[in-house]
Amino acid sequence: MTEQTLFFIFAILAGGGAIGVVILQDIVRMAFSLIISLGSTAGLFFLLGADFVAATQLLVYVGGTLVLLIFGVMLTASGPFRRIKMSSGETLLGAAVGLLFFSVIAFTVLGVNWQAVPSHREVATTQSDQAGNTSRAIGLRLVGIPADNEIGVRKGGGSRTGYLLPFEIVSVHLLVVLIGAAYLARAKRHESRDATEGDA
Amino acid sequence: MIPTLANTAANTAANTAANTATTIQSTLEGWELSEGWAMFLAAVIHVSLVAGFFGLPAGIFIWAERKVSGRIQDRLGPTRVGGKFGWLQAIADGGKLIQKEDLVPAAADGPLFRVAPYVVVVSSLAALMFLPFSDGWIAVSLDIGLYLMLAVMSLEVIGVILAGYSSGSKWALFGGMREAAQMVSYEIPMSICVVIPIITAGSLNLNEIGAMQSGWAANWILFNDPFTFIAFFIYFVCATASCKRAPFDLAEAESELVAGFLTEYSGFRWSFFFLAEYASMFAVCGIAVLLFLGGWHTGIPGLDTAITGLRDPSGSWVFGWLANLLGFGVFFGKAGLLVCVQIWVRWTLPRLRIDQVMMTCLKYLVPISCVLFLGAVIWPLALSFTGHTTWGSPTGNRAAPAMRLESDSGASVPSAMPSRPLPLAASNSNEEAGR
Amino acid sequence: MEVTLNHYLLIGAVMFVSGVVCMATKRNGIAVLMGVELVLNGANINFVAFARYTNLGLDGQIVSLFVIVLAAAEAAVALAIALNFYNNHQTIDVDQGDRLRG
Amino acid sequence: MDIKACLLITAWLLPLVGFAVEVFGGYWSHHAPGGRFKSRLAAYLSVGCIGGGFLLSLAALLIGVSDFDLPLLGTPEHGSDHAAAQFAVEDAWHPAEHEPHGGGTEVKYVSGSLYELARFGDLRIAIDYYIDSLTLVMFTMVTLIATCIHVFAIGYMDDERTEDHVDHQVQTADGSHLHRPGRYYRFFAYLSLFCFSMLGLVLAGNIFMVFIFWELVGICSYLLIGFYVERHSASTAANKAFIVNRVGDFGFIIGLMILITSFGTFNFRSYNDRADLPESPGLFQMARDDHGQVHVAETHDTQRVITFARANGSHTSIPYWLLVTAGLGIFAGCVGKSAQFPLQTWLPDAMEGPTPVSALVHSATMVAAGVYLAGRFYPVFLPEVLLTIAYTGAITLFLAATIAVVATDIKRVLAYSTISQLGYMMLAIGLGGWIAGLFHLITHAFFKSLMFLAAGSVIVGCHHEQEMSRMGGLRKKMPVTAYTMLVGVIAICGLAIPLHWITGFSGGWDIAFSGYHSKDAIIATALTYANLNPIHSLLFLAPLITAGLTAFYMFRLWFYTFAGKPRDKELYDHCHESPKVMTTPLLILAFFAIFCAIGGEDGPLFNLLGSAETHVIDIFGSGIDLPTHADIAQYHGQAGVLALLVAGLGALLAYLMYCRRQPDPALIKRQFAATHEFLVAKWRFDELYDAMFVRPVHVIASWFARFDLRVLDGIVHGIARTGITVSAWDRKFDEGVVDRAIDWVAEKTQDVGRSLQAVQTGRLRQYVMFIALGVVTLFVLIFALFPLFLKT
Repeated sequence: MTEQTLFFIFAILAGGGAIGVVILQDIVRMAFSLIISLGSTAGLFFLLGADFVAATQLLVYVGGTLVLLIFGVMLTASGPFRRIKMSSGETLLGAAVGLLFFSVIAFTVLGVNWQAVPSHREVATTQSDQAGNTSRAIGLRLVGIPADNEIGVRKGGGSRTGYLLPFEIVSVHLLVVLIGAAYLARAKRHESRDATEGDA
Repeated sequence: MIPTLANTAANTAANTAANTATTIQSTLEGWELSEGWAMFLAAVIHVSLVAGFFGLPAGIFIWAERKVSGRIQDRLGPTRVGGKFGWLQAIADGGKLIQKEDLVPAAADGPLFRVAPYVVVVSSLAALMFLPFSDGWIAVSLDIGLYLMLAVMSLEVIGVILAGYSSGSKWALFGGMREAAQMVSYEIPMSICVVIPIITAGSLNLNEIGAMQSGWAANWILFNDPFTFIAFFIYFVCATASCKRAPFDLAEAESELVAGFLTEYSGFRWSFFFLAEYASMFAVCGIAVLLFLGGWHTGIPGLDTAITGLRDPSGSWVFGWLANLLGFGVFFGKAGLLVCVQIWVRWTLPRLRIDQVMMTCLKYLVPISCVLFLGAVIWPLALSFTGHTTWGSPTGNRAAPAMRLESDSGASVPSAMPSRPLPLAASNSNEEAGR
Repeated sequence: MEVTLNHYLLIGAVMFVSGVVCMATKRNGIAVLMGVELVLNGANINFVAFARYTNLGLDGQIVSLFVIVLAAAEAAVALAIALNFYNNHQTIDVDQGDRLRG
Repeated sequence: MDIKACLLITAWLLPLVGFAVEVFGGYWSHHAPGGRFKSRLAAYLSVGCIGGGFLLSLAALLIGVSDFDLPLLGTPEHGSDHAAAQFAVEDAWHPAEHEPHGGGTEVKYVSGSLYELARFGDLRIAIDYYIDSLTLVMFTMVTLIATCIHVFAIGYMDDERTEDHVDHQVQTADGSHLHRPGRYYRFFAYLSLFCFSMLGLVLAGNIFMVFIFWELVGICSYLLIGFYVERHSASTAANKAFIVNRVGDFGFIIGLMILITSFGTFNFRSYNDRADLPESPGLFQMARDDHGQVHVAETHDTQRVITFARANGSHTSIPYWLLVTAGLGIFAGCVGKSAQFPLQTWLPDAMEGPTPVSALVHSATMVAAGVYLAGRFYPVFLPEVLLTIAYTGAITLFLAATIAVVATDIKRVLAYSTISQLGYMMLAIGLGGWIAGLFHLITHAFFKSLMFLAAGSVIVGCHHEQEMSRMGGLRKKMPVTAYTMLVGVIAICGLAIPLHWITGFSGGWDIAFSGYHSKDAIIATALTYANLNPIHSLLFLAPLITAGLTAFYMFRLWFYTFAGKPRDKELYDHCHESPKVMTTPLLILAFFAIFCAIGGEDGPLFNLLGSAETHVIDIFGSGIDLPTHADIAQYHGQAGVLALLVAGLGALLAYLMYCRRQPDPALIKRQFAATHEFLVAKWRFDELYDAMFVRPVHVIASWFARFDLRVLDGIVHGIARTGITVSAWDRKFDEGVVDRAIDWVAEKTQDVGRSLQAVQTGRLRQYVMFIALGVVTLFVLIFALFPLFLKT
């Protein structure tokens, strides 16, 4: 009962926020709508027992990425560019395509019999897993030690190497992005002057 | 496996973590309420308790700020309201602000302008949900409590930015932009500094970390190694900056931006921002106390033992509550001291320029915190080469409790799984076991 | 009514499609960026839902973590590009950036 | 590793270090403090290296004396034996030397390997060392003399220490003298390399290494003789020295190859300083057994063979004539290096190098190398070879002495005297007087380097005037040079006051310089040999007569230069004594020229060398009897008297002719004009070789040149022209076919691109829309239409 209630609250907020992003014309309101959507997504993650992912979603996505995004909005959306109108034909076309696309995905989702797939909830064995305390398990999974239910399920199958290499690649990638973004965004407007002050 | 008293306390606390709630909920269920209603009522109780903790410190610190600033400026500060020392000044302020007209400027983006204070207040209120005020006194106990707390606190900035942007004023806009840049930058060294005691403790659970630092004050993580010691100060600087406190209060710099993002706000909405500011001051100082300063422990083993001795399960639950209340007193005292330091700093140091603020972060704090992080990782390894596992002999238990991964088939837990994340913690517990 | 996998997948689909439509209709560069974020989040919901309701296990959560981190990186770079675009064109309207058209 | 080996290897490598530093770092000595003049650092470095080498060698020598238990002085009994031998010639003067014919003595040596370069099957190419008392003595001698010469060169080459050196002997096209940067450091680098090569040759433990350093010595002499490369005479002389040496080295290589193929090893003797290497017998041990016996056998086809045991114990054989050939080949190398007849022509021309180089080449290194090698390979030489060596030596010594009589260039006189003395050494080795030959090598090295340095001092003093006819009376101007030179002259002539002979005082030593003892030993050997083999008595007469000639021309040189009145007043006035840095080496060398052979055949030097002697027994049926030590002792006194008399006569004649002018040399010159001219023309050897070899080579070369120009060049040009023609056709094909095909493809690609460019609107949103539509379309196709097709 509680779960359903919470799910519907978060689902409506997430879906409504997403649709709000599409419908709203004011860029800052779109951003706020996006915040609602993504924040509610974090709530959905909590419901799904993925507390670490949810916290990361809040910390990185909502607290970091979206702040950055709004920051970008503030830097660029001064005056006349705050609203960029679309022609109504475009709106109609977009709506049509969107509906078409959604119907395709929905058709696929509903067309598959998911009951045939063994559920995590049915095979989950550890208490912490059930309670949604997955941080340690995720950490162990990253280094390749299976600490969750999959011991019983995927015996002998699948890789047991963990995600250390992807982890390292991502960290290097982040460094590259850091340098690259700083380079791209450095002040170039006044080429005559020394471009020293950074934007972000 | 975990024989000492302190550790048992930590264990029970962490185990029942979610479980302060479970207690209330089960109590309610004992009153023959249905499960859903019990949960709902428990949630309501929690929220109102947290709201109490949200409002109480804020009120006290607002008063404290006035008094401290008055004394620093050779004034008396409030003296009339509520007795000799102006005890009720905060309530008087609140009453005044509620009575004011709710103004929305014509140029402002109405809905966003209205919603912005709530975002700020909700995020700082929600942050307190993950803060243990005493052993086990925590609304939501999670293994990733600290992480989630930082995540929620980082949402506060969105409200500030929205407020600045939607006001339709250039002062507010500048304030909001400064806030955004400052927040995004200072989160980095702050997070790294927070990770350093986590490395030492081997847990993200704030309750566990707090419970680990029992024993003498030398056992506080602050004194664990030189890196944590420095990390505390770096963290405190970053925390001050993230609360927009002077000398980092560029977002509301009165001398430059009128009042920054607060320019167009008045009345109750304005007071919300201040409520949130003082609450988040308390929150960051609470984190500092839990991570570095021994949480609710006094730092004197005998005193702590006496307090925890009240928890004897055979005794009345009243004693348990009393123990927690005493713990809360200690915790609040430490956090309050830190808040007072922030106030003291505010009224004695001049404001920095925005470029100086950014430079302080990116050129000094980030590299220093990275070096500290590295050092904190290497420290136990270096110590293990010398044959010692800790510096000196700690009198408490800083070990993380073992992984609680009960499995139906006991054999399925791989033996390679480390029961302790750090050699420091592991041998420490052996030492404890030997006593 | 039991909350099933389908519910989560449909929410994910809503977010995904919203993102695509947002990318396809918005002329503001930053709005396009928001669309990308929506698309990624829709995918993320699917990952985590599959992790819960199928035997994907923790792998699903880990993949979604990677997605979040990479999305942050992508946002940083894309924002830098958008700012550069704004600096060069004095507008954020992506339709103005057609200098390389055939 | 043996301590001696360590010391000697260090002493050997030190000059290489000096060379490397100077070659790679010498350029920067230009910029040394002092400005106009370059630093003397290079010289000090070289002197330090070779001086250090000398100290190490000396230490090794002393250690070797105690290690090998060498007799430095004759024992008291030995001394009395010697005295007795003078009167009772029937007795042996050295009882221990009786044994070799019977029991044989073990050769005391240290041999080991330093570094293995390569291994081909059983054949091992390595840097080996072989140390016996000969090596030790040679090392000490070479390093000592080289040190003196280095020090002398500091003074002699001082005028090279400038950026603007004027060579007065070279005329440039515009008639002025040549100006060039000084080559001070280069000179010392070459000297160091020279010393390194010579020491390596002496230290070598296998013939491969000998050959390498042999050639290195050759190239160093080439570099140093041609040091004044701008002078035509110098560069020609360097070429000549090098090419003439090649002739000898050709024989050397042949000998080397025969030895390798027959014996299968490079080593002299088995290693005894390397436990980890198998102890396989070396060349010398195979060629002769422990008793010095060569085993000659007859095969069924009546071919004479020499049998020996190989490393694995199996007995094998080598044809007799082949070993003779090998010996002759190696001796050919020695002939080239030591300037023996008929390859003696390069040595006088080599005087074109700076005088210190001449001193080094003529005393301690280059020419000594040939004699040393002949001595080293003594066990391999069969009687026929030894006879060849003896005759070659005899011819050379006489020939060179006659030319020296008429030479007027001070350095050339010394050069011919060197050739002559080398002939003495070769003669001694060929006659079986191994110790006598090497004894003379050592003593000669000292007094000849002394004389060359003295001559160098004279040349510097007279401002690079070398013609004796313009000198005279220089004794007063440069006394140190004059009297040290006189010491050398007396030493080479073999003049002495034979005390015991005059007074009959037994046991006393003669008052004599080193040359007396060594030459005495050679002539005694020759006399003995002539008595044993009367058919070869020429081999005694030639050295005896030449002893007189030697005394004559050496004193002629001294009287010409230092005595009498100055012939050229201006030269005399400007003449001066050399600085201390040049006279000090003279004094040191004079000391050694006097005392190095002290005690004669009882003295330490002779004994030291004697302990390295390989005992050789004449082969039955060869028709030659090699003299034994006992035989020689029998004729020793007789030979000494003869030699001293002849030398005294020569000296007296020189005094009469060049001091008293009675008879007047000019008169004699006029009377024997034809002979004089023949001698001045050096027996017309240069003309002979020119006619025999050089001109035919030129003619044949011109034929080949014509062939090259006409035929080979024609073929090459024809190929080139064909190539050009083919290329022209190819170009037409490329332009007409290939290029047009490529152009066509490019045009079409451009057309297609132009027609497709409309699709590229540059509108981001349109692209996204396309993607979305595309996905939907694909989906519809796959899930809606595709099943329909499947059904139909």
